[in-house]
Amino acid sequence: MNNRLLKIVSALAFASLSLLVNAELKPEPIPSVTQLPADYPDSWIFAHDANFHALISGKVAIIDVAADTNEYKGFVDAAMMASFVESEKRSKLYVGETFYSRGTQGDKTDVLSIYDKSTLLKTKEIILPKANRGQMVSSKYMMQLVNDEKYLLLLAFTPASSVIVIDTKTEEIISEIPIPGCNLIYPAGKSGFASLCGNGGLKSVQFDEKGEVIVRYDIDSFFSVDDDPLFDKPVYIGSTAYFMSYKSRVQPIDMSKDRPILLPAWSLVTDEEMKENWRPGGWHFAASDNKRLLYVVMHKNGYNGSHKFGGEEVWVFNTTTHKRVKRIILKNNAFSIEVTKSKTPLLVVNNVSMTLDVYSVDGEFQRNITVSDTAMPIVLHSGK
Amino acid sequence: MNNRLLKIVSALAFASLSLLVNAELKPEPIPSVTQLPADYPDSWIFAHDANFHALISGKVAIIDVAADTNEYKGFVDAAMMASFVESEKRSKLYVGETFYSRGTQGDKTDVLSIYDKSTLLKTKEIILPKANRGQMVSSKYMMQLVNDEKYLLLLAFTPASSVIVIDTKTEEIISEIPIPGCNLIYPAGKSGFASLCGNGGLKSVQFDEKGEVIVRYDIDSFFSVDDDPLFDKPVYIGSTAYFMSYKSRVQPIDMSKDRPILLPAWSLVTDEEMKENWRPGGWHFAASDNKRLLYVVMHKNGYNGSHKFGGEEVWVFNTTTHKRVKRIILKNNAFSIEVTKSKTPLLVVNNVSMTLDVYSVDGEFQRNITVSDTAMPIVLHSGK
Amino acid sequence: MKFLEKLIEKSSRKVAQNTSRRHLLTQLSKVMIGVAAVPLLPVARASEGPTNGYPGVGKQTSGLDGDPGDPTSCDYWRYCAIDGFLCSCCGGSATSCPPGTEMSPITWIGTCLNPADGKNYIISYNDCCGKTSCGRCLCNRNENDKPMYRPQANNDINWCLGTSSSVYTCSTGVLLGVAVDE
Amino acid sequence: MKFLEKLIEKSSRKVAQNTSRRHLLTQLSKVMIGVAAVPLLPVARASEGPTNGYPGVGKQTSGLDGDPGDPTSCDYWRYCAIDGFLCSCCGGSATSCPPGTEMSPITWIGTCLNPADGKNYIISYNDCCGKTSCGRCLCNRNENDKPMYRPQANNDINWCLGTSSSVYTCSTGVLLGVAVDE
Repeated sequence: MNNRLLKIVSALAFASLSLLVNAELKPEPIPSVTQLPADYPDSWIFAHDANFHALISGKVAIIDVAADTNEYKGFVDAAMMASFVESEKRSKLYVGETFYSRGTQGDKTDVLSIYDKSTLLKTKEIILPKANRGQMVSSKYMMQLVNDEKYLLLLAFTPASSVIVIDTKTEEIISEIPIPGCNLIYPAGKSGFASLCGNGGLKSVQFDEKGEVIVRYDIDSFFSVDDDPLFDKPVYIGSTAYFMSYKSRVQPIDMSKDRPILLPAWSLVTDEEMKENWRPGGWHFAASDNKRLLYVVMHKNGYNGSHKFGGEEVWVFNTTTHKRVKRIILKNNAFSIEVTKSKTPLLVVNNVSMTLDVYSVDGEFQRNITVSDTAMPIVLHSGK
Repeated sequence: MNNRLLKIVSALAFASLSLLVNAELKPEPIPSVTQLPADYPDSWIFAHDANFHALISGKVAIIDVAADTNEYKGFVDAAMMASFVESEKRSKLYVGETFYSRGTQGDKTDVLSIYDKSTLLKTKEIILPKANRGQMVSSKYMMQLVNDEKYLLLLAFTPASSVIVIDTKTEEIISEIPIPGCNLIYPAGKSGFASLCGNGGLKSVQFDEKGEVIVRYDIDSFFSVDDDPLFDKPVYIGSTAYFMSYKSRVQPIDMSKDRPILLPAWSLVTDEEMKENWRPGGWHFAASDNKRLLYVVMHKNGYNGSHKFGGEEVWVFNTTTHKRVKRIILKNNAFSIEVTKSKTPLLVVNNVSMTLDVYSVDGEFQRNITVSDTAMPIVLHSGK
Repeated sequence: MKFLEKLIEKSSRKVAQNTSRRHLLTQLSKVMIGVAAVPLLPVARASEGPTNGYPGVGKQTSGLDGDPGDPTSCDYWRYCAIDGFLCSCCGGSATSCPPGTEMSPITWIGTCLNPADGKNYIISYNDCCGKTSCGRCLCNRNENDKPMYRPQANNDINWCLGTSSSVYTCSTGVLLGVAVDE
Repeated sequence: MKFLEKLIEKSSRKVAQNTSRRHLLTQLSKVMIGVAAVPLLPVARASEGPTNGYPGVGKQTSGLDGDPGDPTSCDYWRYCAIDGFLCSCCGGSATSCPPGTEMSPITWIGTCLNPADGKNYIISYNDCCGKTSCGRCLCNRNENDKPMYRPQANNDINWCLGTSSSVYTCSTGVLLGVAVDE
């Protein structure tokens, strides 16, 4: 029976039922709570609303950016400049957050909250005994899973910086690794991470099952923080981290081995574009797709201080040839972007009005999604 | 020396200093925190931002509605559908609020937070042992000071309703008075209160120094909740509470004695206005000034369900003659209003865009004040 | 929940966005402007035509025969006395809470006319509780809403009572049956 | 504090409010509309002229000779690397915290040019802490702002460190002295 026929038949059935028993809508069950699949479809993303207007009440919303209906799947709370990462392997969501016993005052409790992806219920919380979780404008590199999700690394900042190592199986803290003079967490090697340092250098460590450092490398200054700093938000393509500078340099770093390897630098801009001061910028202003392409939000007429204002175009680069392969002129200026890992990847733009514009990767506008009326969804995480 | 001359002289002094020592701006002290006077000027009001977009992060802002500069004086937090009242006598601010140990989850703590008006620092909190504070869209009648501010009365609702009595001198809870079938707190008599009841009646009690009920009156149903309910937000002029109904009746109740006395009802509208369905409405949609005038937000074409949408005009009534003496056509529709107790009273309108429009009581627009970019300042309290 | 509230509608907000944006783009070179939140408090909704939901929110249907309209629109017939964020926009539905929240067991009741069959139905506006405000599709309608002294017919009370957390997230409109007094 | 952020400006927002309001009032009978928050994220502020502060916020002066501009405007010279709500709009001033908050003892440092005397001054962007976000005059400028791996020159870090609460309320710009390297 085709669909149309089915509709007619059921309409007739309904009509006759109506005649017979004066059909009414049926009472509905209370309570009723929706659940999600344990494995999320690959068009779902996580939109982290940092909520500057009420920092103690941030959230991470789960959104199907490919959907025209039921696009909003749910959310978890994420308080006070929280950090967030999804676990694919354990079907969990991790939120690093901070609470006070009286909202904004009283006793402080820093926790890693762990949620089940299907129920979005908290299954466990790990209290950070030193209450030293780093609070920054939310960044992906404040919290990372490494070694096939065996360890969760969480940034501490007091302003002394360190990395807290949590075993994802036992859900216990196993160590804390100081990273003096350096900051943020870039996965590196089999079981370790690298951090960028204030002198323009890089530190990297590998740790063992007790979270103790077994390998350490310090790479001397390789860029000028004063003249042309690397943004602290690289894009990983495979195990290569593509760092970009304020003035459009690309510094790829091979993070596959214990010792990070600086790969040859290249530029996002031609000489002419350089003269027009085309520059990258925004918050999480760059992303990659499943074809190893690099997507970067660019703005014209850049200047000292323009690096966090977003941009009017997304440029797409082949990371092997270093050629720009696409230039997407946006409907609304971008602040942060992400590309889904789906078969038909979608480019998701957190625009400067703080709603989401969804495009095909060829730049064709698909739809706009509001995360909430006052949301500031400045970090977008594609599903894994 | 007149002002102008002074300015010229100091400008010259500065210029010569500049020539001599290459004058520079001087280093400024750290830390520095502003304080407020213990007695607030009478043009200051309290704007309660219920913050529906993040209920756990509401606030009460202190605003000088007569000022064109430095109009925002500070704020206190007010979490989760808080209640608020100012104490003139003790120079304190009281906030009834609710916290969870993990923001939105965990252990619940209901408190009365007490702030010093000068420092806006919390001087004490009283924990409500039953954690039964009523949570409603914030209303002035969830918390009141009575008996010359000797007692603070705080509404509990579970949904069983009761009134918690707190001694403002000892800052301790002394009793809890059940008000079954009734709700809200309307000061009545020397040391008591009245509540409206679901049957259209009124209950009133007087209590002693132990908070024990010594006088109780139950007034039978005197209006139809189904056909034309009284709004639960009357305006007090002296000790008379002016209740208004959805369909524009005014029911004054003399609350000066132990036993509330129903005074003759009258109407806000003429027969013609009634036909046009002019009705009162909004949230705290009515106020009074120091001339015993009653200000009411009115809307045309009212209907079943229009009573909380605010209105396009404010009508001002002489409460003795029952005549309308002014009709103020607003720049922006009003949701809530207040009139300052200052010598030159000002009409403050929380407009439907959720910013404050300030008018003279003759309806001349003075200024617009933003409470915050996302604020919903739905309750305005004039200073006492 | 049921705080009195602002209505945000797709059609009108879109107008606002487009208007202000275009206007400003011509006025302020290089300055991008967007309208993050355009609250609406209709004084008299009666005179309006049907609305089209909220901007940036996909339309839905309940999937039930005889249940017309869009559960993500404030004009959906079941919402005649609702006050709060619509759970249908928040990961739940008109009758179900978003994942990770808890549905309040007690609540207030409205009576709404289903335009499909002309019957009045009893609607239970159960709140969903335990996460922060959803923030999408804030909707307030007050048909037969009574003041707080008649709680069971009032939408200003936080009905996250009897739940493990009293923090309000969003509101549903669950059908209990046909109203008998009609 | 120093989250990257949106700039809201009086002039532009006023335009937006008036435009959208007028437009809508003619389009949607009986529906009032207002613009509660119009965020701005300028892509290139350099090309703009002077701004005029935020809508619904009164202008101020610092009262100091040789300290030009409006401390409630994002364009005030001291704010060249600020990120957050301006304490001058929140009950404090450009150099003082609002009542009931606590000024962070450590923070990040910027260097800003005073147009009155042509000197570069060292500005300390001390955060005020212990109450919720002020929510007025959100301002972000990033002159010489460096990434988070150089914290002392970064405005994305919550500098409510060493205070009894780490909850961020608003930001000041306190003058420490003339920059020597100019």
